[in-house]
Amino acid sequence: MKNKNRQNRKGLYLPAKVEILDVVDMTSDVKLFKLERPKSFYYSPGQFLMVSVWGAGEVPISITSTHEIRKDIELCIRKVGAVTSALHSLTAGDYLGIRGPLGNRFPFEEAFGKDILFVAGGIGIAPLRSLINLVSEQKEKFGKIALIYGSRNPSEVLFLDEILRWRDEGIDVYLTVDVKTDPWKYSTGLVTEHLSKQRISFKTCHSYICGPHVMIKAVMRDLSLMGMPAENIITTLEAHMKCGVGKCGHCYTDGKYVCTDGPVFNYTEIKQFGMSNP
Amino acid sequence: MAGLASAFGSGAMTNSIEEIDNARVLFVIGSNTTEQHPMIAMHMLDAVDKGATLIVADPRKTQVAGFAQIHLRQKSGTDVALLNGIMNVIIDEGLVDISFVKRRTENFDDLEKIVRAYSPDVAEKITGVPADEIKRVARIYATEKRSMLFYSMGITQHITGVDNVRSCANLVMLTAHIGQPMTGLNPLRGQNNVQGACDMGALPDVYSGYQRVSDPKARRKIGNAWGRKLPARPGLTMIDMFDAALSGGLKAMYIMGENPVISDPDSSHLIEAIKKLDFLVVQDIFMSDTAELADVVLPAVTFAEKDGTFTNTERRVQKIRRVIRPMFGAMPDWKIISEVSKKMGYDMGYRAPHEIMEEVALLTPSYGGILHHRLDNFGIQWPCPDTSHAGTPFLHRKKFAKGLGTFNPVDFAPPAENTDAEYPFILTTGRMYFRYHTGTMCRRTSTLEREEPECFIEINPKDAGRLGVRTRNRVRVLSRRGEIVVNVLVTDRTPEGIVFIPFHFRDAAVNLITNPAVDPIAKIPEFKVCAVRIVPLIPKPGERQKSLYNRKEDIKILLELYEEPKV
Amino acid sequence: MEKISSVCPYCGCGCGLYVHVEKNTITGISPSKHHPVNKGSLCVKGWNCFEFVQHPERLKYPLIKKDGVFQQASWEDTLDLIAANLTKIREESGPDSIGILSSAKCTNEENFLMMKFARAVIGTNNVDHCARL
Amino acid sequence: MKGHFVLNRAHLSYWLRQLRKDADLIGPLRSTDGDIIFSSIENIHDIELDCPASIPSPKEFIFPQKEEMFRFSDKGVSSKSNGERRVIFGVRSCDISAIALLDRFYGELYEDSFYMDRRRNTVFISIACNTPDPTCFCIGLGTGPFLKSGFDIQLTDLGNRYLVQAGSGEGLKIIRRFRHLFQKPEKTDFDDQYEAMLSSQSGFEKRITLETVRQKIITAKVEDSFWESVALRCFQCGGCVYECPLCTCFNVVDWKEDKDKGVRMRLWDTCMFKGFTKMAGNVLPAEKQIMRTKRWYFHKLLYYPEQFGKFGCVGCGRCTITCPGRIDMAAVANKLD
Repeated sequence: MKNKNRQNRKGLYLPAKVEILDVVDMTSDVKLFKLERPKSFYYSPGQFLMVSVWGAGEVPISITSTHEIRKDIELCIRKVGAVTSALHSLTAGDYLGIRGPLGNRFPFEEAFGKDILFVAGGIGIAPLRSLINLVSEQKEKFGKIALIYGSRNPSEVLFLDEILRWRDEGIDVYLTVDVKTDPWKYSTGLVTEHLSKQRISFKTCHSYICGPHVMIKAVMRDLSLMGMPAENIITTLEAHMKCGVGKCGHCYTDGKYVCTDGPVFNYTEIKQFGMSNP
Repeated sequence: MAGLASAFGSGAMTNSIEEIDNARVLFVIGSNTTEQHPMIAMHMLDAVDKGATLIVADPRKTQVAGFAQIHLRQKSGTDVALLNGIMNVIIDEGLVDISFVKRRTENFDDLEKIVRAYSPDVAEKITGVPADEIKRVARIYATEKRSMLFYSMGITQHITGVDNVRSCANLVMLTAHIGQPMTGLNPLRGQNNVQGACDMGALPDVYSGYQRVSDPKARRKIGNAWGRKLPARPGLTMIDMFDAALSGGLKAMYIMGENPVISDPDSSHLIEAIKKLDFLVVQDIFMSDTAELADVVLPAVTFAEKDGTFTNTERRVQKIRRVIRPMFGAMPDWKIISEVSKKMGYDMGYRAPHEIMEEVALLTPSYGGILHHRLDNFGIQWPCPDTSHAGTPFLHRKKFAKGLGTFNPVDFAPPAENTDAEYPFILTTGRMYFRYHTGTMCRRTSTLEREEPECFIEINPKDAGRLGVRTRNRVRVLSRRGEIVVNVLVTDRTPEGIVFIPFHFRDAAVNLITNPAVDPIAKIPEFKVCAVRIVPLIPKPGERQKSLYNRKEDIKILLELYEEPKV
Repeated sequence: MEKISSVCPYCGCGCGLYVHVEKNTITGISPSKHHPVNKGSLCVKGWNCFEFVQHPERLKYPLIKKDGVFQQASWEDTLDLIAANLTKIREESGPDSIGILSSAKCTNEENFLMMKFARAVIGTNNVDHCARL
Repeated sequence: MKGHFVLNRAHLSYWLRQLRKDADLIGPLRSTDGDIIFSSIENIHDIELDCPASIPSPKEFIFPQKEEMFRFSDKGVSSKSNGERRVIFGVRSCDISAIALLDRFYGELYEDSFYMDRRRNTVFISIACNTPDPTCFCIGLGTGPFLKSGFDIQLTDLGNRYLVQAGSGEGLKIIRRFRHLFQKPEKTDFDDQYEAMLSSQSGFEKRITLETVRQKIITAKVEDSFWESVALRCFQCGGCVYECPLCTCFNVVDWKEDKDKGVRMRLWDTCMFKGFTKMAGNVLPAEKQIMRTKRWYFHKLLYYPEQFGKFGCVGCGRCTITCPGRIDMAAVANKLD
């Protein structure tokens, strides 16, 4: 799963300046940024960018768009810290600094001919969307495709129109929320409660998971118990990062750098983490 | 410092930090040493590793208390009763150093009379510390020859601050743990140059070296040197100044390098006072909350842009050196004062800080031999009367500065504010390791800023249970003066009935609610005790709750749910 | 690259340290190994005490408030304004209507000057600092 | 032997003075307070030839505590090169071993341009340690006191003369430029060096083998209670990380000077603080000190060997000197050994 991307050697830490083409409000605290894509910028699902706002700092953001489908770059960003707050104050026509694409990608060639299960929680849908769109382009290469997507409440469901389109295109979609409000017609409860309802063959299926840390852990454990091979349970991790290229040490855990060895890991690798965490 | 001065005749750490390494007993009261004076705690830990006994008296379970063999968790504001209880045992069991008391001290009989009333059982009732523990501490402290006593803001920031310090001094004299190496009464000063500011006479009643303004001889000597007739009446303390400003008696202020709006108690009252001034000058390195209110703000420089000296808590006068040119258009503070003074018709005529130090040496007996060129090898500890003197590692060797040491017996008096049904918790305030004072410097330091970005209130798990709050919940903390909103941190560091808030944060400035009642002599506000009520804040519908999965308790439950079966 | 001996500006321990400087820029801090207080150690504040020194938010020039807004001013004008105002208030309301707050963060020399300024120049004993806090 | 020379002790200062002509010469001095500090050399005779390990480690010359990465403005970013030529004299063997490892860390996979710029313009002249300090334990790690390779230039003090070994092209270059100063070594020179090495090796007070510690950790024979006892004594000063010649972590900070203008800096950071791994929304993956303590030791003892085949410790003893809680690599190793 290693992607020894040796590009951009000279200006390892120098961001490229790109223009914001459009900003779309998704929820009260999530916005979708559409950026101009620089020349010779190729990325794969699962990779991320280091996004700079001058004076505020730099944060890692996973790419939510799909290279093969769009000419721009889409980033789905929730306002949580100083940098993302600064980001949210920008509008179309403003400039950002980006470095990347960084990190490895979701392995999906191994899933050819097999079933695929996507499990997303909250903003965790963003990195998966990149892969889901790519997979749904070539659905014929895979078996059954299912998506379970949990949100806190109906107003925080992201990409709902797109999700409904995926459903129309034949993906099994399960939407669930923690807190139900009218007129929500889908289910409630944690995503884990819906895993066993999937009519897929867990023994050979590949699953891609992204969401809050605890959700990831719980889903991985459950899928493993249901007989899914650990190598097929794949997630992408979030971590504090300053450099994105394996130098600053912030994302380092137990011999692995989330930025260069990940952010995409399978359950076998994840289980090795946590040696220093009692 | 007033308490120490009345007992010994001078107020400073009597002994040196280096001596701690070889002490046998370290009695730390009201000091979170590992966090506030880490390098002193390092010496304490070294001593403990060599077999010394560490006794910590602090309501909170601080890190240094974790290293202690004995941790006394007295109720906030009952230090006098605790110390009197200890002295009661010492007198009762005949552990008093009678020869020292006879030769070097006065007023022992009065002490004995008062302390008699504080049997360990009585002290237990007041302080909550078991009588047996009090006895044990008394015996250990008194019988060991090399016993050092340390205290800090936990002792002084009470309305009984001076009483507390006097009690400490009484204890030290009773057992003759003073005037020798590895003993003494050692106040740990909070800021880098508090000691120096006091030594230099930045106080309303004394000149440099604690020469009283009411003393005609000192006044004449210094007045002659300066060519001016000096006022005899002692001036106003800072808190009095703000009161005077509010009542209109004080028209103008010149504030150098301080941010009283954040650091002082009852800050709303203070802001009102400042707004009443006709003219306010603030001199600082960053725009501060106080500077925002000024008419004129002057850019001063940091420690790295000027020459000068600092005096640390063990009286060590050390040189700081100019490393870089003053940044931007800033000017060293000493130069600004000289310039203002010149404009007002008094030419001070200094060209460099070492020339000022020469004048200090000339006019200040205890700094008589302290000149810049002598300070190269880690400075000199005052008193240093002349240039042939190497400095004084510990004080009061043969006699106290004032001659005989005076016992100042004190009775226990409860804190100014008591808890009641409406305000059931005692709030105590303090510092945090990663923060410094009002944050002017550390907020511009990325590593420090990152650690604790938000203010919090420490609540004991049992109290938290009763209130129905958990870590990261938000609560309103109300006192009789105001209220702030902070995050909860549930921890057993803080005992039941007591809550703790650090004072560094401007967004949740705890000094909006603290009690401005001051010690009648030292004028130190009672930061350590104030009665508060805590009201959990329930998020309004639609307002974003913290993520479900971020809450520790939920995580625990979830993890238990998904625990892998053991094979 | 030079290393200049100095003292930590944070707490009362007074730890000895070296300030590293290169081309008028501070590049780092290191503890003094033989200093009797810190003996080669520093706390986190000491290790990081250089960062704020060259921070761009530092006050860069004197500011005079006009109609509630601070405006950049020259040293000369500012000092004149201070001297004029303090002199006027002293003459109108007496020296004790002026209060001086010195600083526990400034040097001994500066504290001495500030108390000299209060007592000899203004003529008041209203001088204090925040030792109590 | 190739790359080996002899330099008369009397000629050392002449050589250094020549080197100073086109480079900043940095070496160990004794400060007025009696500390050893590495600083630009004004007077060659001020150099302290026989000195204990410096505080901090010489990593500060190639990875400074604070460093400007680039300036930004509305026009974009601009970075200036940090390519000042430097000769750093008097570095110890352990530090040279550390720098060799840093070169791999910063050079492999993605090349850190700031580090490499400085590194390429720096020549280290190290002195093999004839007298180890009480806190040194390089001998058990093969990172000193005498090195066989990995240095630019290594001097061995043989009394009236130095045996000079060139270990890199850069090193050889600055010897060749002053060829008239250097003689060919005789057999006795090598004999004397060998003697000096034996005598140095017998001077170590600490004999620590990190391998046994590593084995113990891998086989889970180290209880968490042990790490808890270590963590309890941590004062959170970060000193062990700041002073470690192998710790590489940094923080990145933007300083806004004006609207749309400013500078991005990097500063040494330390994994000993909970904020180090803090994620968006104040989530703290390593909230407890024990996690951070284990993380540091495991990185150095388990994962460095996995990644580089070497321990993340060179036995310089700096953490021993600097830790106010007296917990350091040597103390931990001693307790586990």
